[in-house]
Amino acid sequence: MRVSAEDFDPGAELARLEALPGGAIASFTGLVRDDGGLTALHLEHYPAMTERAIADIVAQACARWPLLGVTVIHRHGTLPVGARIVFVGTASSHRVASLEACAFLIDWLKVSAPFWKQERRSDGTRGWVEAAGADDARAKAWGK
Amino acid sequence: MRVSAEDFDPGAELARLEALPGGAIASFTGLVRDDGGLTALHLEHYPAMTERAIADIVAQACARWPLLGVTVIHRHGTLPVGARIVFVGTASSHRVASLEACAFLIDWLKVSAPFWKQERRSDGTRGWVEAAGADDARAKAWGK
Amino acid sequence: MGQLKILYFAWVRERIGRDEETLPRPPAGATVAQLLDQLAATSAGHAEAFADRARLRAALDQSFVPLDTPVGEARELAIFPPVTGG
Amino acid sequence: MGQLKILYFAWVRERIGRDEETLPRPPAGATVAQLLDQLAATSAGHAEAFADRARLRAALDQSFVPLDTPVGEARELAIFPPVTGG
Repeated sequence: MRVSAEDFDPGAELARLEALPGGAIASFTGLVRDDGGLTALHLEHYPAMTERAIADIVAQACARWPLLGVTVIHRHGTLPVGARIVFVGTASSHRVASLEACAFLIDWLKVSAPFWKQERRSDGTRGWVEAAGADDARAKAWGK
Repeated sequence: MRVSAEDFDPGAELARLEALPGGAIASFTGLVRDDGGLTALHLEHYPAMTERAIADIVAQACARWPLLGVTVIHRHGTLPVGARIVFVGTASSHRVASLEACAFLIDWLKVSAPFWKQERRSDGTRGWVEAAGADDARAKAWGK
Repeated sequence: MGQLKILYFAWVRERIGRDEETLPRPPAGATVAQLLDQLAATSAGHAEAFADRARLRAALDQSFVPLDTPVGEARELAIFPPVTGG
Repeated sequence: MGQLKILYFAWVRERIGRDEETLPRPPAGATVAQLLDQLAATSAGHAEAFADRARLRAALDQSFVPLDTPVGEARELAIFPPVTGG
């Protein structure tokens, strides 16, 4: 688990998970998407809470699925269009466990990791991204 | 989409999907798992049908989710413990679409791609892997 | 008329001892299951491979079909166990 | 007694014009919402930031809490909009 301004290498992260004995690796990578006019996202976070929140989410996933390895990387700072923001990787002996845990982790990161995205647009404007109700609903669908 | 005896590089496959404008990349990699005594899996397939079956599964996924890119790689031949067998990668503008399509594709590959696994064990025995009813049930749960 | 190529995979192939054979196309209306009955009489290997139909799957011209499907104009029939790829 | 550190993030921080401030710990039983009422009286920025409580979230000692939670013995309170990471 890492929270960092630095970029990361998804291939190297997958290789680390593949080296575990599980045999089933799922991953999700989120990048800054060009929605027309966006130049960068600035990610602010609450450092003292972030590590705790992510460790808590990972512990929930490990309690729920038989995981052999979990990698969560979340960047902060100013990230241009096309930059990687977040990576979740899971390793298990069971295909379904790795897939479900990966989806669970990214859904929960969306609603319970203390990050806030600000859009920086080519016309010079800045605006905080509003939380999507759909993310909340999807995270709640996992139950507790 | 590739069916090949050759190994592949999941990092390079992810990089190709990241270069698309979507921003949400999901992947699944399946490896030969050491279950104690296994030395290799031998994968037999029905070449004339494999390409058609995988193209059909990919078309179904593209009809169902707004995907910008899909990569499916399935190896055949004799693969030692730890070797990669299968890779599914999906790129979309939507996190949920990439995650769901990735899970759908690997679930359907399990039940509708014409591959058969034979276990080769350290005591010299060989045995064909029996299909798991759970895989059928999971693929059916996606509906048609 | 014409020919029907039959392919076998995995333990079906092993029990029969060959990976393909060619037959004259069966009469109109004949199903895959009826063809299996006919083939089961040709050798002990065929009989053993086709003994438990619940463990067999079929494809006509590279598409999965139930065993009670008529062979019709198909040129290629494949008989195999449930798939275990992925 | 003791002190309570208050942290602000995203547009809450921008409207208030600072990222943290320190207050004496409020009386026993006082809730986060009551503390926000008190802070809203201290500046126009606070008043604007706290005007729509439905758009605010809070954490006490780095754990999310509803706004009607008593501050209790917590040492750090954070006020921010709903998170948008991932």
